[in-house]
Amino acid sequence: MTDTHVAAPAPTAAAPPPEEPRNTALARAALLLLRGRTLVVLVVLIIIFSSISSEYLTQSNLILMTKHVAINAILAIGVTFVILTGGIDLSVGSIAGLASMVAGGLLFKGLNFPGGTVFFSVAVVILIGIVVGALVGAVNGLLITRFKVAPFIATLGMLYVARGAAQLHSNGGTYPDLAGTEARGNTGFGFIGVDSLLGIPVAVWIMVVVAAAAIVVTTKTPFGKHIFAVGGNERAAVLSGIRVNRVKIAVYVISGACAALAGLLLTSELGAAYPDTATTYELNAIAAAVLGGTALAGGRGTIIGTVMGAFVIGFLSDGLVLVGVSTFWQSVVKGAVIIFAVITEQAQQRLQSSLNRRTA
Amino acid sequence: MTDTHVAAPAPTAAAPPPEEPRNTALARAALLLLRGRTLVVLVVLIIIFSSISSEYLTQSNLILMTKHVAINAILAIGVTFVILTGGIDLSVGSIAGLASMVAGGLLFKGLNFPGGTVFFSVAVVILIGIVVGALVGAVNGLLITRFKVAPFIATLGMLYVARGAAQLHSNGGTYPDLAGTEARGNTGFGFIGVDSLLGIPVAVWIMVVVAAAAIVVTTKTPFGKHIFAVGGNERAAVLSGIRVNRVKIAVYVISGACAALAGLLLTSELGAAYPDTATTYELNAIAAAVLGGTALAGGRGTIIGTVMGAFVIGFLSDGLVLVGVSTFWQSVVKGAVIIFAVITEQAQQRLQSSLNRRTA
Amino acid sequence: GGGDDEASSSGGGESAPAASKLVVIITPSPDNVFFKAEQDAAAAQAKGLGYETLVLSHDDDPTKQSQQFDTAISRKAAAIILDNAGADASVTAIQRAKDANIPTFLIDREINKTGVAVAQIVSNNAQGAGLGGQEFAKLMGNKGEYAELTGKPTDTNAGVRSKGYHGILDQYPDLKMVAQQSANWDQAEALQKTQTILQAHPNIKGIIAGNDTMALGAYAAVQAAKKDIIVVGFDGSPDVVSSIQKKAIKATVLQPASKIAQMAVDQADAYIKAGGKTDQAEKQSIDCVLVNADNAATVKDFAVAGS
Amino acid sequence: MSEIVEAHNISKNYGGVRALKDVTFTAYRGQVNVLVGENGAGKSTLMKILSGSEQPTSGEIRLDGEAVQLDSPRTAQALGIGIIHQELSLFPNMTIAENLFAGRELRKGGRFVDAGGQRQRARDVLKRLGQDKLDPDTLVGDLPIGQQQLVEIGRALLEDVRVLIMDEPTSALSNHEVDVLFEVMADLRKQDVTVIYISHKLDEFRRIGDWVTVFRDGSLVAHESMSKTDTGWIVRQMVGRDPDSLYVRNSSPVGDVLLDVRGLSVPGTVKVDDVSLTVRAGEVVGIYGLMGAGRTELVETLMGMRQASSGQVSVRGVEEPKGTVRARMAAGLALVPEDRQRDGLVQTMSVRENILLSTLARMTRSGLLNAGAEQRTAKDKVGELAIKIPGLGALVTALSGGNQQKVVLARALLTEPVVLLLDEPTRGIDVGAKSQIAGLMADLAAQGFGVLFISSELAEVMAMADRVLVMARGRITAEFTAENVTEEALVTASASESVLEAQS
Ligand SMILES: Nc1ncnc2c1ncn2[C@@H]1O[C@H](COP(=O)(O)OP(=O)(O)OP(=O)(O)O)[C@@H](O)[C@H]1O
Ligand SMILES: Nc1ncnc2c1ncn2[C@@H]1O[C@H](COP(=O)(O)OP(=O)(O)OP(=O)(O)O)[C@@H](O)[C@H]1O
Ligand SMILES: [Mg+2]
Ligand SMILES: [Mg+2]
Repeated sequence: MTDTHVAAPAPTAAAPPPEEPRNTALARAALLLLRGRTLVVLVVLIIIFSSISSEYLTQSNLILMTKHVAINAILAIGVTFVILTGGIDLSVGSIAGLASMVAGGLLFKGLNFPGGTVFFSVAVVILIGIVVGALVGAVNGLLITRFKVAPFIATLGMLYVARGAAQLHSNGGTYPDLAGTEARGNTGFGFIGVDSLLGIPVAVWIMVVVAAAAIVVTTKTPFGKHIFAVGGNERAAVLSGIRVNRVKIAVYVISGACAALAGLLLTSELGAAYPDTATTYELNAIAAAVLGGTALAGGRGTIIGTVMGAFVIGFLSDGLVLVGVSTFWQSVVKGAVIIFAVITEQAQQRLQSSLNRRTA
Repeated sequence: MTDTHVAAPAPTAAAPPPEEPRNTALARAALLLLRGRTLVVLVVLIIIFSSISSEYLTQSNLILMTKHVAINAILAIGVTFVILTGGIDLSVGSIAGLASMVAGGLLFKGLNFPGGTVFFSVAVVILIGIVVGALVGAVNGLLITRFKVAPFIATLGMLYVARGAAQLHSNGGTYPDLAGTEARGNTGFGFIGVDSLLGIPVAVWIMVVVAAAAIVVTTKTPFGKHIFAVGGNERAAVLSGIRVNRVKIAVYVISGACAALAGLLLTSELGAAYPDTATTYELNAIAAAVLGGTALAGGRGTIIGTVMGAFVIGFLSDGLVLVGVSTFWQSVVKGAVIIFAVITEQAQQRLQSSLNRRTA
Repeated sequence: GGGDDEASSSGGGESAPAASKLVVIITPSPDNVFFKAEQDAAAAQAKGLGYETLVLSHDDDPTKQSQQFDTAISRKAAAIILDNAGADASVTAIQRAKDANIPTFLIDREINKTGVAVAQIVSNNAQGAGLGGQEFAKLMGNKGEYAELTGKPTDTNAGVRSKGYHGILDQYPDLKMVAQQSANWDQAEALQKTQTILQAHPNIKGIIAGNDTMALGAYAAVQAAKKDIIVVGFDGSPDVVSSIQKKAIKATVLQPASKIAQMAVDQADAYIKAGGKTDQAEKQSIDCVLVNADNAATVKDFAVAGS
Repeated sequence: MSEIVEAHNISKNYGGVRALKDVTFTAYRGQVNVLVGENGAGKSTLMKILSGSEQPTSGEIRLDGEAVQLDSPRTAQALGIGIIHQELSLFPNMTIAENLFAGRELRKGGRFVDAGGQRQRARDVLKRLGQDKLDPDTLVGDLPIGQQQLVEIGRALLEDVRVLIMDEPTSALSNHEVDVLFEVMADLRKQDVTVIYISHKLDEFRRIGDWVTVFRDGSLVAHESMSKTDTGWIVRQMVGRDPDSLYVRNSSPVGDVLLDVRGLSVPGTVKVDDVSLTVRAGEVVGIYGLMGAGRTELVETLMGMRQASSGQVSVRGVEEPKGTVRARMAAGLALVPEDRQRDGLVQTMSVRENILLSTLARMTRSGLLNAGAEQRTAKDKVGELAIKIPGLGALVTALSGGNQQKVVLARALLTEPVVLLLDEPTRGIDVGAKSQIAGLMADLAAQGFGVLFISSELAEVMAMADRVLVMARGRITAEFTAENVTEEALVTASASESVLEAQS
């Protein structure tokens, strides 16, 4: 970002004098505040709730709330990939439900085929669950790239189809006991959703790993840049030799896999798989991404922002429960916070681009 | 701003020679088929279902299904206005619920104020319900125009806020009996949702009137043209002196009012108002609009297409119930039909624009 | 004198939780009157006994319920009164509470495991459905076509009730179920599905619904079709009771919601005061009562006078 | 000669950018007032202020001697000031007639749009612009860019304007269309309409301008009656120095055939029909033609953005059969597109990211991007092409048009092509930048690249190309060398419908 500009050979082509206006420092501070607006909202929430309830800011409650955040954060990270390319994924809740049922079925009754039943180890079951999510994502991607269905509609259709499939998987029933047996070699499913490592729930570790991987992919790899390019200007991406369709399919696969992982965490935590798992969770995931500054038009956003957005939503919901606000008010407050937190977006962008120019 | 242009009275005003290439006729036929693809899907559905059940194609069932369609069609018409400007409205289901509760409350327990209770006539109650919807729509519009909140987020927030408000209105309860009494002068709420005129349900007449009005507004008035202009190129619309913000606010108001009307029809039909009225109906409404050829990017779509889309969804859902398909399969089939019906969109557009060029 | 007992029990406290006075009440959404009645009765009873209350609703989402349990645990509740979100999907959450020394008292719906909750006080859905089925068969004259509206397929009670109905109805060869659809406990959906079912099967004489909201929706459809069709529901909600009085809906099965909720709170109180012991059986089943034109006038707040 | 519009001491800041510095500008009634200046000199900014779509930071505007407040496009319109914007502001989803009347629809019965009336008037206007054959019901999105520009002009003609601002109205027009437009302008002048006209085409505006005003770097540096000036004077004022030769001609020796196209055809509305051509190392080949001739389609097909129905493309003697963008890129082709906003730049990304977009895979170390290599590579290219930027991390949209063009060029060059395809590389950029681009093309040729560029300007194509191909209706209709090319021959060949055997 520095001194790379080149004076034009013309003698009069004076370089624009980089005189920094007086009020830049102030603007910079304001920008920092706004860019971290999700953080600001989060801090405000924490202050409010902890002043109402002394339980809110205890270590155990913070860990607990973070665990609750983990599931939405993982969903939202996947969705962020999609939104960065300018798409949308409404099917993540249903994919989570489907993956949950597939894994639950494998643990509970195994894989039946003529002649017998196989039980897979927990690791394999989790892998299969994630692959199922990735495959559904791939179907989304194909519908969108090959058949040119608008992402909103393709994934809306998939919302119904995957949910229906989840229900059909058990004919509407629940797989009640996923503890597994030693004999079948499939115990230990509780690890990802129930257990802790070093005092932190495994689900939180998983969120951290997923977020770290997503940050690296989006910011440090060519694929990541391609995602931003596709979202920023698809035609320019094509002309730059980027395989736009592949990038798009890949982001829906990532989103599907993340959704499946979130579904499995939920299922592990509950110890049971039921077909309605994660119904309407797509809205919270998208809300987290947008709260975190991801532009629905594509090309702009960060994983860390999304995670912050998930924290805002989770800490808000849990706080409202903790202090005993009625369900109905919870709904109202949640909607209002979502809107309010985004109102500042525009302000941030204006400031941002004016600063960009100034430092020019 | 009218007759000011400088006509060039060139005497050679020859009409453009409409020479039509050989294969245009064929292409035209294909286009007609594709443009009417919603119609084709509808006809196919009707053929399939009526071959399974002889009850499907009876006059009374057609009337009934059309009545069921009416509610979604009215919601979808409102949403179409929004989508044409390039926006989206996720709050219509909640607005329908809120209007339903407001009207239900007024009919059931009247308006309480210190010193007494007033009961309004049914017409006034309906008007108030619609005004409430329009006001919520106006708030959406203001959030989007003044506070620059993305439509997806503003209306997602409103989805929660309005639903919470509906629940708070009765503290979660149902207003069970909306028949009114002579003494209070508020009987007759059943008219819009239950009664028929000339053998056709009043709700269907209302849908016809709303659709006709919407067609006239979108195709014949300056406001309608402005809607398409805003959706087609917002910056150009600003430069053309179109009051873009006003147009946007107006479409959300229309959408809110339509949603409220749909909620009132549902409530009238049920004879009871409960806060969960029309939950998730927004998805069906958006699906109807897109099925009918409205582009989510804005600027392209027709009311008649939207109504056709609502017919497809309604006739499909009712058909599946009529022939006794299980709930789970209903979900799968619905999703698949939505995706499938939209797949052809791309083909249509290519053909369309190539034809336009030819005849240009 | 409860305060003294409380102090002594926590003073001697081996297994009893800390001196918390918080009872957490978790139910499905109160926008169904039935659950509202439950919530209100439990909260009033607990307050009467000197407890603080935290009333939550899980909206039939086990995940949300699980998170609410976490909250109850981190707030060190004295007891949890729960109308659960899923017979299987609720078990781990209740176990977690137990591990944290917080007793859970189930109301209205059972879970598929014993030894986790302290009590499972439920209305006997199977028995109630039997009553409803019998009344429906009687009203139908033991013959004719009927349709069934079932609840949310993923909800256990939907299955139990449907089974209970059929345990009776299937004994009559002339009673013929011509359509069965889920209306997801929802009133509007019940209305539209009933209308469509009536199209397919115009000779239907009766509709039996898995709960009262669906019965109300079905009745609205019947009314609109200007037909004379027997509608029977389940719950005993005030709206249906008053409809029965108007000779519209024919019968419903009243679950003593308020009574169950009060019992649960009383037992929780006793358990806490006894330092973590109970003399009640875990599974307690409270019979449902049939409500029809004969006794509708005596029903108030999910209770029949004199029963 | 009376002043009609006076802008007094106008300054305009965009954040830290001072687009206009204390400019005092006058336009005379019933005259054609020409504005020239380098890219980013502030011409469009002043016009936006005069037409009410931007507000000055300070200064005053007078109309007929009276101070006016132009707070919106509507206000300006009401005062009789109309504008044709530099960037097309049309509605691709609406018909020509609807576009012409957007925002000021003709009404019928007070409430309804008078569609018939609009159509009739639209036909009149189109006829006036020499487009009798265009159906007013055609969707604007289906028109080629030149005709879109005519629609944009048509919009302004419909108004009862006293002052008509035209910001580069001819950038996409063919010579014939420019002639028609100038007739219209002459007409307007007779009706005492004041025209403010911005253009980069020196030869063109000299034909019709009465006054010329030169902008440089946000300031007004000269204002003179056209008759008292000559091209040299104008260029001197613009760039602040004496013009050397404007265009640098390539004079490098010609080597092997690098690009060999045989019988290439592309079906579609604008066809490419059996096109064969070659480009050699060290050669600059121009393609001249009118709009809609199919030149863009040709280069897009070469680049793999469109599917050819038949024909072969060989690069360095090797046929490339796959026809995808990546395959053609790997073979050694690179395209700098015509519409850089639409096809060239990723507006949400920085200068560095835009430069490196095609070659990110080379900047990695064990799969991860190497920031050092990125910085170095981008910096080198910026230096090489003398791109004026505030910083590599700045958003690419913060650059002026010419520099944005160079960013796209930098990206293309990084793919290590052997043949560069440049589609209208000089459209909409100032003389200084133009001569730089010409110099660049010559340099590239000297380094052994093959260069194939498209141009719609006779003077330019004649000055810069070693060989000129002419396209009409999807075919190559003529080929000239630099020595035997004449304006007449080019115009004739570009208007021809059949292939002329005009090989020379
Ligand atoms: N909306 C804007 N925000 C920030 N800077 C702007 C904006 N519009 C123009 N500028 C800057 O103002 C300066 C003048 O731009 P302007 O468009 O007036 O130039 P111009 O003379 O019309 O150039 P061209 O010949 O390329 O059209 C440029 O440096 C440009 O980057
Ligand atoms: N007569 C026409 N009718 C419809 N569309 C056209 C017509 N002419 C061109 N187009 C479209 O306009 C775009 C511009 O490319 P065009 O074919 O005009 O190429 P060109 O010869 O490079 O001309 P120029 O670049 O000068 O506009 C293309 O995408 C093409 O599809
Ligand atoms: Mg300009
Ligand atoms: Mg071109």
